[in-house]
Amino acid sequence: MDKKIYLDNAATTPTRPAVVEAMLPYFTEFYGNPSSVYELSNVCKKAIVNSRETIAKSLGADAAEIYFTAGGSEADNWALISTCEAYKAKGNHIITSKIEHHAVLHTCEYLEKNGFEVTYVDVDENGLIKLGELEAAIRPTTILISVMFANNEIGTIQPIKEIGEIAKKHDILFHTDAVQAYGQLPINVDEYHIDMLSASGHKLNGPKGIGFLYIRKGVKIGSYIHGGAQERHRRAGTENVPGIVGFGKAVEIAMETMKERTEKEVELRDLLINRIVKEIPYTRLNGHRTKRLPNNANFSFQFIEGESLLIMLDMQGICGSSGSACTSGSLDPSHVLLSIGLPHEIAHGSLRLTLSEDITEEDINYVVDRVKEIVERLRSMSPLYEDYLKNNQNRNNV
Amino acid sequence: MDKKIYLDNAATTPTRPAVVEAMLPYFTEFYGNPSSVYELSNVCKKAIVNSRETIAKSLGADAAEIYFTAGGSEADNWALISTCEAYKAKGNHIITSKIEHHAVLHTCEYLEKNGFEVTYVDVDENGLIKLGELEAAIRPTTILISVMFANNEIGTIQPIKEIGEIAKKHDILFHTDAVQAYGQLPINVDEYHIDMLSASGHKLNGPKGIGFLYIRKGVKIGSYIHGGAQERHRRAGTENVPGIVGFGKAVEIAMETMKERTEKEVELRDLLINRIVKEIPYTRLNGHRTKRLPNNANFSFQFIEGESLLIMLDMQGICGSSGSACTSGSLDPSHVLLSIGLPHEIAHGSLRLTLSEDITEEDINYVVDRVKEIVERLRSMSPLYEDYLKNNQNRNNV
Amino acid sequence: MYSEKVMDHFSNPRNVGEIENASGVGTVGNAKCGDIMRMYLDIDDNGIIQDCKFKTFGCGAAVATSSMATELVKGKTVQEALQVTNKAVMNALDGLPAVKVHCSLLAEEAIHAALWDYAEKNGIQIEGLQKPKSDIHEDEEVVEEY
Ligand SMILES: Cc1ncc(COP(=O)(O)O)c(C=O)c1O
Ligand SMILES: Cc1ncc(COP(=O)(O)O)c(C=O)c1O
Ligand code: FES
Ligand code: FES
Repeated sequence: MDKKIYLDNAATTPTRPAVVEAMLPYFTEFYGNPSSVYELSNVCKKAIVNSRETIAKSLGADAAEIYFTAGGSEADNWALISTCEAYKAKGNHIITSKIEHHAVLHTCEYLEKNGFEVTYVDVDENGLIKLGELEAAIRPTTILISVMFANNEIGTIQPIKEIGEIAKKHDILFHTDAVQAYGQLPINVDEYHIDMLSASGHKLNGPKGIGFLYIRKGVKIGSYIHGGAQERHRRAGTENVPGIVGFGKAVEIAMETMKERTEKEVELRDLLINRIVKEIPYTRLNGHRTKRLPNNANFSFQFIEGESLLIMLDMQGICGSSGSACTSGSLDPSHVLLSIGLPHEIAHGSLRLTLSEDITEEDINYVVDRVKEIVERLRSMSPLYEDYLKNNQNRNNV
Repeated sequence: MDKKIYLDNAATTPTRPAVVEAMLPYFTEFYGNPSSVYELSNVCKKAIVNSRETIAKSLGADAAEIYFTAGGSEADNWALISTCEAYKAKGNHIITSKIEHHAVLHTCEYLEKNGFEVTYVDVDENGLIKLGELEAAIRPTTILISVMFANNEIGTIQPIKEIGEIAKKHDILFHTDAVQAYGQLPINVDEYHIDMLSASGHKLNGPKGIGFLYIRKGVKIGSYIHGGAQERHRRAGTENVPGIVGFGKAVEIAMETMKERTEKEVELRDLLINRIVKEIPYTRLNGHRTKRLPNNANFSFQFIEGESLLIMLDMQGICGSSGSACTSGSLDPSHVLLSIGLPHEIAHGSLRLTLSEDITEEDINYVVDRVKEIVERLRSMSPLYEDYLKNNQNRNNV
Repeated sequence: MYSEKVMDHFSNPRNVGEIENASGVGTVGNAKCGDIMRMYLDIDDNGIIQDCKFKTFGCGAAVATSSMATELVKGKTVQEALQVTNKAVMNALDGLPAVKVHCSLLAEEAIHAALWDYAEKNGIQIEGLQKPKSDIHEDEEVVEEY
């Protein structure tokens, strides 16, 4: 199979050649430990400063508010756990949504085991958080609201500004997991009243193993990784200089190209959505029709199971993902799909396709044609479809 | 300045070209998320399995006992904090040494703030832990002993086997920070009774931002980074595939070359030590004379201050480091040098030179000559030296 | 992730479909991941399985084990078919990833369910066959990968 259409950019992205190029000298030539005194390290120090500034600028933040981490998960853990530790004198309650990434949800579960209380606010059938429920959940002991900027599975974009305003009104810290949104949507931490924000390099064509947490000046959280004095004493560990440089470069390019890139993606995404929903019966689009990430499409096909669908797509050179229990390792279907109200067996037949700027109209048409064939084939093998047809026939015969 | 003699390999090392080579395809070609279903990800999955096996083999461990982290600091934090959490029903006491890396010491301080008790065992004038004191510190509530394999500043190698035996005898978990030792000394986790071991890629010519924690089967610690199901549910976050691949390659080479490389380093290290101690007056070697890392030399030059020394060395193309307060960011001289009994003003004038296989005898002789000149020059500028000479003269005149 | 044999049976599943007026039909579900398998048997007067077809709603492993199971029971006697365990199916497929072992139970149970249906329809008892559960779940150990 020579054709390869990579439609799993929400899982991870290829690192841009220009990013790798930017990183390379920092492996073998400018390898110094940035904490050292000699000249060799100054180059590294400066490179880190540059990346930090590029990133800060992209968010309307100050360079001193960006702290590099090993990825989005660490940033989420840090924001939640260290906030709880730092503000526990004020209260022990945090609010989040039911459709957060596991890096937030499992951290919340950990916090619950350690004496904190968590309210998981519902979302509607499009995956939008219920703002009224969110505000009603606020208690005098609430110290943190954490709601993701955009969802990794169904792509729904949350009303971040409104959430930020609620948080501000009640004087509660607001963290957002922007791992999916960063690089796809314009974000301004002041405009949205964001106090902390997580991001990850490999989701925007940067390297894996690098991320950051934005921490607004004045937020008094401690370290999560204790040790050396790196990152203004807030995150220990020898700096991943090539990773930081690559992340900076990726952000620079992502910001420059955002408008053009996402406009093209939206167009092709809509072609994909329209064709699939129209041409394949018993299919639904998951997530909000318009308030969704430019590159995200997520469907449920009744009567079939996602893993089988993925493998068959792979045989046709198409890479996608699914919220099916069979692909999750945990044997539960996606909590996100269940939260927007899908029954188990429909959540099973879900397919997420996430585009990149490299995808063409031809690719999309090829993909739709293949999906159609495969869904048909899998339905012809499905006992659920058989039952459905029989029941329907009976009904028609009555 | 064209000459460059890099003698700060304990701070970090250049990434080997062969390591970069091994990593490259995983940025742009095999970029898939290892958790995905399609074929593209299988390559990544397999690459991770390979690295894990290489590393496991190097320690006499099982592949399932190796968990990748973002570096040595994260591994240390994980080992200490999660052990305390998991075993707190058994007790709240841990034992460590006074000369651990900050990744251990500051984590211990964090634990002390959270209800745990820590005994910091003394070391002797060579930096060797006092085994009697260690065993005497054991209480019924002791759940963990954490002692570094070899010290990052003075290079002293601890009696790890003996410590492991003490831990085993008392049924206490034993963690060792082997960030400096790994790749320089043969380590077998069974022989040394090690239950957990931390290591970091960039100390052995691997990439920065990757490390691992060895966790013996049966040690029931939870995650430190909560979230996705990566690393057998124990360490969340999309795997840093290029980092893991590079680390594996670096370990492979380090193990193959260990004997030859370290024999050469020991020889040149000893030349360095012998010449410096003999040719520069008022100088002492810090750390044990023989029980020390093959590549480590650490001196104190009376009457001078380390940062000045480092800058002057840098002007001659020599990269080294110091335990001087002026280079530490914290304005305290190295806790390690104080722990082996150096007075503040002598700790100030310390110089650590850590070799690599690329260093030649010519380099060493060049370095010694430059150090001699610079120490002389700085002493001629030092009021302490002036006082000393005057006092001595007075004494001689009496 | 899957062996070549699994991929072969997944991409070209044998004996997919229905049998009209089958001698026995069994449908089982796996409570663990919500998947469903249906097996049709055509059994002649001598108790020999002449034909076998399946439909499956499940992962790659579930499809491949169904396909392999139909191959294995075809031409066998009812008694012999009882020996087609999930382990036998897995072996015939050159193994399954640890997280997919439970899928192979669907195949075994579906055969049993179809045989039970056949026995009930014909008022006979098959030695060694127990009434199948409609939901499969077993206390399998979480086998560690890597
Ligand atoms: C002994 C020791 N432990 C831990 C660390 C921390 O490792 P890293 O900087 O890779 O997090 C280092 C080096 O900085 C070290 O020398
Ligand atoms: C919304 C969201 N949050 C957090 C993460 C975790 O990021 P990482 O895997 O880089 O740690 C991801 C991706 O995996 C994500 O999509
Ligand atoms: S049938 Fe669901 S995991 Fe195999
Ligand atoms: S004299 Fe300047 S930091 Fe010590």
